[in-house]
Amino acid sequence: MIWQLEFIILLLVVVCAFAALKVRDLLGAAVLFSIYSFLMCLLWAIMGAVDVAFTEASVGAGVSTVFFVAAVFRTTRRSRD
Amino acid sequence: MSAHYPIFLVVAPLMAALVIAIIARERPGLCPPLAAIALTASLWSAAGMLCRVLAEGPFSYHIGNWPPPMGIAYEVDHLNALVLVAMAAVALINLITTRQAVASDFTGREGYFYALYLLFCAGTFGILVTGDAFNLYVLLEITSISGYALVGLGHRDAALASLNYVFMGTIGASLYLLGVGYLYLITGTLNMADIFSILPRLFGSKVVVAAFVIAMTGLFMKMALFPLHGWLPNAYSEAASPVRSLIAPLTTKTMIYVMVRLGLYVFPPDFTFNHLLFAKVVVWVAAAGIVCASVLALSQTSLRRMLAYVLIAEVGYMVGGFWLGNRMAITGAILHIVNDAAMTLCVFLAVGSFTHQLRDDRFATLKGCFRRMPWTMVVLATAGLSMIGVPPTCGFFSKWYLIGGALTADHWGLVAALIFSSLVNAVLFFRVFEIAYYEPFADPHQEHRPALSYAEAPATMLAPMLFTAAGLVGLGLLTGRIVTHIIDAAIPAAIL
Amino acid sequence: MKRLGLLAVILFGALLVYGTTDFPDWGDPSSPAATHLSPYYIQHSLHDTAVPNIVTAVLADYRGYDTMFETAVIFTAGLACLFLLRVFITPKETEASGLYRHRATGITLRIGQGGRLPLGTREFERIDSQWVPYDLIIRTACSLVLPFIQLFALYVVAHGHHSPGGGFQGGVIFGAALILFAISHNLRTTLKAMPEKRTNILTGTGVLIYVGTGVLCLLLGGQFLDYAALAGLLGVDPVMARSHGILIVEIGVAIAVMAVMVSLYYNLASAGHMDEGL
Amino acid sequence: MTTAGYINLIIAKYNYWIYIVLMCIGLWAMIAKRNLIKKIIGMNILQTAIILFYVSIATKKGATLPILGHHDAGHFVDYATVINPLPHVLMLTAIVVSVATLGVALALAMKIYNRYDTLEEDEIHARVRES
Repeated sequence: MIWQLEFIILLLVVVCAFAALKVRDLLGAAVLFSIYSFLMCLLWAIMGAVDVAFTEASVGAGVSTVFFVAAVFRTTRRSRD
Repeated sequence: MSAHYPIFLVVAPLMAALVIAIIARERPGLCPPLAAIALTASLWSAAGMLCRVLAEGPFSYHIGNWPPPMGIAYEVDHLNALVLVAMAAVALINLITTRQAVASDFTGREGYFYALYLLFCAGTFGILVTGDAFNLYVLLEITSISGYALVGLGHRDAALASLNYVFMGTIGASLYLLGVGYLYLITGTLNMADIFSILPRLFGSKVVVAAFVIAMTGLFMKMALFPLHGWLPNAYSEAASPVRSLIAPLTTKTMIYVMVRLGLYVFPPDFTFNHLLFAKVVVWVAAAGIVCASVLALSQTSLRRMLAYVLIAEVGYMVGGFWLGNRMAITGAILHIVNDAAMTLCVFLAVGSFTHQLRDDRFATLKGCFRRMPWTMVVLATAGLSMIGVPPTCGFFSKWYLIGGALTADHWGLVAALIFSSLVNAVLFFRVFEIAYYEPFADPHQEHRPALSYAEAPATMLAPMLFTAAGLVGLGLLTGRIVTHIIDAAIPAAIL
Repeated sequence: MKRLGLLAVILFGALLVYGTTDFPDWGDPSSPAATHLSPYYIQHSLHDTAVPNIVTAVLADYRGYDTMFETAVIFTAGLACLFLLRVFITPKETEASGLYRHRATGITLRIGQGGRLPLGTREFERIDSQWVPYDLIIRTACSLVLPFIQLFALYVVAHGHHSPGGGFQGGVIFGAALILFAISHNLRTTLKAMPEKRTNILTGTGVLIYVGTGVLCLLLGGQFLDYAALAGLLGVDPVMARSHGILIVEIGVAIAVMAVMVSLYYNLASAGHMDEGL
Repeated sequence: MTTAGYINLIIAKYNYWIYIVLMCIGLWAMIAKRNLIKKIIGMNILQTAIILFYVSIATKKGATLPILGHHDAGHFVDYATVINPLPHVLMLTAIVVSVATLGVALALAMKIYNRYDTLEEDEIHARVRES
């Protein structure tokens, strides 16, 4: 474990979470949330939780994003906040 | 066979739900009987477990043959055996009564409805019987998710109410999960009995305090205690009537059971009631909640919204009674879990019968109902009298214990709130009776739908309703036995 | 409302910070969580179940009951989406509303409710309302990659005893492969390969395999989900029976999860109409 | 406590501080955001923050993955050298629950959009009041 690397990823996770909530385009928010999930997955892999990281990679960064995109596609991309 | 009752209780509805989901489109006619069989099996096992507990005392079931804390164990004692019998009976009676209403409200999706119904019941029974803190979270989620789906397909704004319920429910469940995480961090185990034996060594730790506050707040959110009640009125009034009479008796009452379980058997009672200021604050919050919810109930114009606020006040009764921390008040709170489940079922079944026959439940449409639907009104009147607290209905006895407990603790605020709420309930229900009895019948839909028959509900709906109403009186008459044989044994001897 | 929310969040954060100051240090091997219960799993799971991956052993055996309900939760979610979104109107065989493109000329026809196709359906193809031109690269690439993804998913399920992975991850990957197929081609082609009815049956069957294994153990005289009771049936010793029992339930989980992921995608992407997707 | 003490406290538990920040972000989004999809994203952030917390509990400094080799059979395994597997198991379940909740929430959001033609909470409430 290299703690500097972990620390940078932790900061990026927070930045991505903020960005996903701040961006006004919902498709962009879905993609940023996918990045957030993927960074989380890296973080857990670093911490030794390989099974959890594997699940998060397939569910959080994979299928969840598809669901978000599908929902945005069937509703609207516009968001006022 | 009888050794496997605890698992049978949960697995019977779960398996039936799976089978129903597979055959839902091809053979919808088979679904209701199958669901009824599964719930009868659950009720049978619950009753069997209560008998065994009364005869032999508490017992446990080790799933996968792993002794706790390595594996998950089901713990059956006086407390949950009593609540289980009540909940299983409520689920079965509601299933039988609402069959016609389901067919008309969920045309084409009855099969899926029954599958979700059974999953909801399986989750609820599991919550009541489990002895593992994390297992409880998983079961809580299965109950919640099926509940969201059932609420989401109701009246006009049901989807919005349901999404709101999703948000509040998820925050509540997440907080509970976080509280369990804190407990795991400090004790290293998830088994409730194991946590209970380790915690007394750790009273000073800030982690335990944080875990306690977080988990309890999560549960308060799930049970809709007054300032956190936002999801309940809309979710209950927008849900279709068969769903309403299922989740209204089961959801909040189950959460109150979990609170009692956590407060008495996971955190030591000494910690729960004396170690922190929390208990005293919660009693005052509950008292304020009872008053506010009662006042809000006065301002509603439809029966089901009014009842939703009455329910929030009832949650305040049980929470306030429990956190007083003396034996009499806790007896009242546990007794009220059972009684309130029965009363809520009864009153919502009557409302469901009105909405099924009249398609509306605003006060104006209830005019002349005593003449047109006499039996349904008898059921509503019994439930109303019980909610007001008139002897010999069961509502009187639990309120008696609650007020007695509040007097023992010298907590005049709660006494005043309880009496105020009884008076408001009297006003609310007598207003309904007055409209239904004295005002002449006027069908507001006469011009639009002359064909609509406006008569008594069919006998298949009426019979279980009357049985429930008789049950309210029966429970009231049995109060003495329930308290001495079951509830006394359910409360730890250390509580005076 | 916003102010009140911010206040609640700050109060909550303060409570969490208050609790955290008493936490054992991060990564401390002598913390209660690391010394009370988990050493048992680390030291005994290989001996008890013959599964080297401790997470799999705990997931499917020691806490197998949690996992059964986890599968039931995902089943409930699939059922809930179906219940909420699915529009149960089946158009008659001859009716064909929607957009059709003439293969030879590229002319698009819009056919309203109750309309029929002018010529035999061979000459026309149904297209989505937001039509995207046929993309050779994407379709070929996806078709090439798909078998390998599916093979990998099967490997993840089968190799869960020895490496990270297991029924849930494998099921999600298999489901994701089908979703990739649906995105690169279109929903109707996917529905022909994997009809909705089949996903519904597979969902229930997957969970039934899990619950059924538990009930089978019960019938063979053990406790619920006590795989050691299967020893006589499988013809192995109780430890290996636990290992095989874990594999059986993992397969059930994989089937259920795969079907639910596909079913969720069908319902979300087509808003319950099952005609056109992303 | 001295300044050095505080700095020590921060460094020794930095994972826990980040999880608190994420949890607050998620909760704030669920309370204060008006767009329903944004609220759902906030809900997921809240849930992943809890997973981060549990995974942080499980770590041990200098320990290896919770997968044993076959040569470990019959040996005594020192538990300080293997990461705690139990929180990982719990979190696998929690991830599944979060994706299940996500599916139902998105389905409900789509139903709401079909009915009110918007995803903004204030506009929806305005339409509810109109009707």
